[in-house]
Amino acid sequence: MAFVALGQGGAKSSAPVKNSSKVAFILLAPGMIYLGLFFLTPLVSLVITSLKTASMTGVIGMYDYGFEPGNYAYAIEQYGPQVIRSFGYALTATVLALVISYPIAYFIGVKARGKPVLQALLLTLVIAPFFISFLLRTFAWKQIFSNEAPITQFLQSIGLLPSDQYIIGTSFAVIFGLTYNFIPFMTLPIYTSLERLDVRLVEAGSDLYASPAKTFWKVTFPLSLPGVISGTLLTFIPISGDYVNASRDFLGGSDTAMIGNVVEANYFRIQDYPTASALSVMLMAAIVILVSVYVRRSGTEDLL
Amino acid sequence: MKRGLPEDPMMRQLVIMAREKMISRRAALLGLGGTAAALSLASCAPAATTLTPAEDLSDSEKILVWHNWPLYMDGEDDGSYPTLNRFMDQTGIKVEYMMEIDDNDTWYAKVKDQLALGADPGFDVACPTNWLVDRMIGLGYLQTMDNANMPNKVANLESAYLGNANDPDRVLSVPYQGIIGGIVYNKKMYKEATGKDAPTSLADVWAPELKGRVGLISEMRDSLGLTLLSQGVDITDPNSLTEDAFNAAVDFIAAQVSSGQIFNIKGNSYGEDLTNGNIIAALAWSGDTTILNFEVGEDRFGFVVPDTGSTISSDSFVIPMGSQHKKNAEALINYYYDPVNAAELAAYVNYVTPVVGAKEEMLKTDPELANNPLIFPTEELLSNVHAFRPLTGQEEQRFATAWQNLLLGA
Amino acid sequence: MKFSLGKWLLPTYVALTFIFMMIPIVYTFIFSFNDVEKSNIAWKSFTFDNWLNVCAQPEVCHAFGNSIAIAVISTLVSTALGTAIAIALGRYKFKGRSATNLLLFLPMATPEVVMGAGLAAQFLDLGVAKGFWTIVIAHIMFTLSFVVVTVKARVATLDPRLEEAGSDLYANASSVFWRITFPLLLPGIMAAAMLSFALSFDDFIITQFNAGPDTTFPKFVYTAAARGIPPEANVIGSAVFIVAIAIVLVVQLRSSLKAKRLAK
Amino acid sequence: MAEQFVARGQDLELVGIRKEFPGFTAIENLDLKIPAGEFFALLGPSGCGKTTTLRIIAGLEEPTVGKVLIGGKDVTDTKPHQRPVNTVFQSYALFPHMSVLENVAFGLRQRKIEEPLPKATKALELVELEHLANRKPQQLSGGQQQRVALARALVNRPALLLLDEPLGALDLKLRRQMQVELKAIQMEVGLTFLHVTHDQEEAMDMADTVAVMNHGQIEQMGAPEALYDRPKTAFVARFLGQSNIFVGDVVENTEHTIAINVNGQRIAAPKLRSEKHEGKIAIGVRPEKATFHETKPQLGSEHNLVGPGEIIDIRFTGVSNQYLIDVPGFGDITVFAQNVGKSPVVELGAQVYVSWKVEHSFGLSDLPAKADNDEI
Repeated sequence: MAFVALGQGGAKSSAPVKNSSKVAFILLAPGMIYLGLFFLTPLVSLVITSLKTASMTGVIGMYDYGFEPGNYAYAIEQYGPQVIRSFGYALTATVLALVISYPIAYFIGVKARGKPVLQALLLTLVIAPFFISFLLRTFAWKQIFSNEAPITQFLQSIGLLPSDQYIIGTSFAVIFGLTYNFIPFMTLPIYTSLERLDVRLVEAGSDLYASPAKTFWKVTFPLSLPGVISGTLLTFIPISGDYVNASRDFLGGSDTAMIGNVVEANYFRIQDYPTASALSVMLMAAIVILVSVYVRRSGTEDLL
Repeated sequence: MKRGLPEDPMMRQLVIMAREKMISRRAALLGLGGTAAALSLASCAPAATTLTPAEDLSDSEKILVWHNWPLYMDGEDDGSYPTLNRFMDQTGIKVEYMMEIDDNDTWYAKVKDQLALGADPGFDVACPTNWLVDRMIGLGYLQTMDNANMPNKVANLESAYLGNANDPDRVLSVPYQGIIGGIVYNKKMYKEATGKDAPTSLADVWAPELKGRVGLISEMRDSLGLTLLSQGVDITDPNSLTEDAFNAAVDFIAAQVSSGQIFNIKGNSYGEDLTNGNIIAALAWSGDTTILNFEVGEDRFGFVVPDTGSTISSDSFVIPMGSQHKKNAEALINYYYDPVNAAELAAYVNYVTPVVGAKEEMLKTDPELANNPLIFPTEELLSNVHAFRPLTGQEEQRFATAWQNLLLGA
Repeated sequence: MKFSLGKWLLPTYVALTFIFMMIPIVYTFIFSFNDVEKSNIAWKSFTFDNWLNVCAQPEVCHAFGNSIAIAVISTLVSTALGTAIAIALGRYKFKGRSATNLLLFLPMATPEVVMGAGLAAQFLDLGVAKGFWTIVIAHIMFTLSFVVVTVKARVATLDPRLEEAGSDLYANASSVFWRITFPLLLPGIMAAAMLSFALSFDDFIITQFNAGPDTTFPKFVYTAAARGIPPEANVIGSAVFIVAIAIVLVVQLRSSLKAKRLAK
Repeated sequence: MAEQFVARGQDLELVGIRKEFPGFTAIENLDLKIPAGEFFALLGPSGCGKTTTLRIIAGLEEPTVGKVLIGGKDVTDTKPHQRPVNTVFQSYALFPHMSVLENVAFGLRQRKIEEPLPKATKALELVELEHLANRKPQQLSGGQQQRVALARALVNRPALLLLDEPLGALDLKLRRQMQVELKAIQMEVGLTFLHVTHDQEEAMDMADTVAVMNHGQIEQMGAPEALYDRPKTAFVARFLGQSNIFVGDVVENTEHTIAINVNGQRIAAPKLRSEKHEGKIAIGVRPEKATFHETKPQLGSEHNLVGPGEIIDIRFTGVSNQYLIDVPGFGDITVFAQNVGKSPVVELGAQVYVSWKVEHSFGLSDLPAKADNDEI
């Protein structure tokens, strides 16, 4: 989550920590109670809702408290393909974002070092997309890739795209949108860890290994790993729950729906709250498992 | 599973009533509200909480918030709203006109909490589609209007809309526009692709020449209704429109999607796909055709009722329990039941007007439009137009789920 | 990366990627000058009208105003709550530290759709009608952790001796906080507030689940996407972008120039 | 609160202070009294508890047990800002967001004292920094920052000024200069100074009284000269300057003299300068008090003599030469010889005898621990 600490460095002072549980409690209590009430309890509500049964009244959108694990079975059976697709899209987009972002982060963090003005400008460019609505950007891509747009026409005319096929509505378009939207989330944490990288280590590395490629893989990349981990999590997690890019009104089509779209449809269109909740609970569980495995394997415990 | 008459005596009675209503085609297809409302009311009665109308502040607060569909108000394209502005000038009531309803389900999802609590849901009057109106009536979310404040409505409401079992005086919901579902197509591109002038049946839409160039409106009752009709199902009849028939139609559409015949299934944005050429034909709504033509500035699109029949539904004014401006809303409804205003509105939105005398008014200003069967349907056209039968709560849940799962793809 | 050491390859790549990143932004900006009435799809002709009469589409302005109000309120609250937590984490030893860290990390590791649906499920259970304040509640919830992380980084660089020096120099606890701790944390707190504002302003998914009938700018865009986004939305999007970029550039350049001066 | 502030130093008294941290005890049992107006140094190695003591006095830490009295008043339960005490921190702890002048005026403003800025300017004049009043602390050199920190504390005229190794970050030359200035300022303003340091020269140079602290306890306290001349423990003997220490059983206990047997040789100390008179004891001598002889000298009982041993190391330090002599059975003995022109006096590897006057010996109360030996 390092990207938010942008430009503040990560210098850990060896500050003696005050030992006053009382003051700490006063400082922590409001925020933690807030999170308890509006983050933790909702997760419990989600689990409770996911086990509700259809109301005896038969009114759409009404459910009774109960214990119906069948909701989970139904969700898996009915929406298995969308779940798999979500993780597939998320994985692809994360890898693409990593490949695209790393050189940028490297350039800003290492090559542009000592040129604070250039660095500041480039960083501003990286975060610039954050400042224009994510939906407007995605919609812009939709227009750029629309069937009558020059890009589609061009691709069709050179035969790269069959004349009866289009870009919008395909998996390509959705993954493209997801990758584009989350590149800054990948670039910033990698930049932060590369920025702290001691260039002398790289120099020492090239002294010892001679080949720049080897130096990169043996020295630079391992040292930037915390940023890579942070970045991949920051990218993968929101992508796996996104439903804007895959929406039919944006870049998606008939067979691009992701978990988010399923939850949205179940929640807003058919008011099947138990199924929507069961899917959310499963998504949350999958993410928690993934994150903990990932973090344990790569040994970065301090995510904050 | 073939569905016979329900076991429950009350339900049985209601179904019999509903069938009796179908004796007059016209009455049945337009008098949608009552029977459906009765059915859903019966099925959900235990859950309905007793809500009371909010205090009416209309005398002191001359304001009104109106949730409506896009492309549903004259002058909308340039924000001038001539009829609405005239209403504001005449009555001094400031109307905040919001195009909030893009889809019945998503709009309902937004406002249902407030509706259930009888709190202010952010609007004083809205025009959802009849099946959703039925649900809202059944749940007791709506205020009863006062006919005394709506003399125009009493005088000019098309008689076909009267006589509902649950709302005989149409005081819980008042029709705004009727909607016919059919095939919208791009005249030039259709001709180029198929060599024919216009599609005549749904089979034409599924023709290989249109592969990947077909759109579908995401409104279940229209898209599936048209499909069911093309498969010989009587969508007004519970014995014909069974769950099996419904699922077969869903499977049929799913096959069209997976074969790539259907480009996309969307809400109102199908219009965009038509204007930018993504699709050539769509199963969609009559009124949009004229508006799309206006938007592109030429007579590019046409609308046909398929030979197997079209669907029809209506959108109605409703006032939620939480509204504090009922009288203002009634004034608005009364205003739009003035044939002059109704004609002016119909000339723009091109849907089926429920106001008697509007056609006569329009003959004075725009005879060509007045003879447009999509606005003032002929008996002949109406004989081939069908209303989707009312669904019970459980049915609605299952049908809607099947339809949504189709939309979500495999 | 082997090739990146080539003198021109990496800079060229970076430049091209930045151009790529800017495409939809430039597109949105250009189409804010499109002379169309409703669906801003194809280019028609150039006009300044959309910029001059942004509120010609009252829904756009209304949604924008709502978004600003929600972002301001939720930023104020989450920055206050988050700063307190960051100080506690950075300064005090207490039991349950790791549980606290976990509870703060989880919202960042939770997909928005889960948080949105969860909170919505809770409001549903409690029978709370959704609207402006439920959006605010949701936004405070999901921005809080980001504030904590940002301010905590600043707290870590703050020498606790400065606060001790303050209390040694006769400042009581509140004076120490307002005269020393707060001004020194201010850059971090400002960064956190900006981040929180941006996250809140641009949030769509959590908002959609908890908005009820109220609308925000992203929600408006999402809904409008179904029928064509009016050019006024492009105007607001572009204007926000320009203002935000200007602020960030000034802040970034100032701090990097300062760093340069001090390094000398 | 205001009446606590006097323009004159006050007594400080620590009674039975004990401070425990999770896992270890920083201060065992500390009693200490510093009279008003004194320049008092607390000397000890890092980790001995001296900084904790200072923080307890300042109110930045609470003692687990014990009382802090300032001017006879119990301030144990008062907050730091309520105590008439100011600290010059090791890292200076200048507020980076305030100008130098505002830093100095901070305490005055907090106490709502009139005309804070003129008073602060005066304080800056005292440390000769008034020309830098509008700078930010980061723009100052280390020595200048230290003087600002001093001015910031002094301007409040505290009853007690605490100095936490304030010179530690300075280079040698600057440190010497600051030592002189500090001492001069202390004489001028007449406040009570408590100076914490691990630098024995600094402590001896500046303080009226030095307390040597080890393992959370004060081992010995007194005037610098007395402490140096007659250390009472092995730790003090070795921490404050260098010492040669010999351990043996007491073999002679007369009216004036105590003598021990070390490896067959007699080493004596005056009885008045010995802490213990029987059993196994340690006797030490300062290296500069000892001399060496290339041939075995004929000396009386007023001298101690060991040897012969081999010179294994010679270090030239300018004013003197340090010789390390390995005497079998005695370990290494250090001898300083004044550099009087002929240098070195003897060559490496030469066999020499070491002697010193018995009156220069001192008898310790304890035996040197292994660790203490290693420190030398």
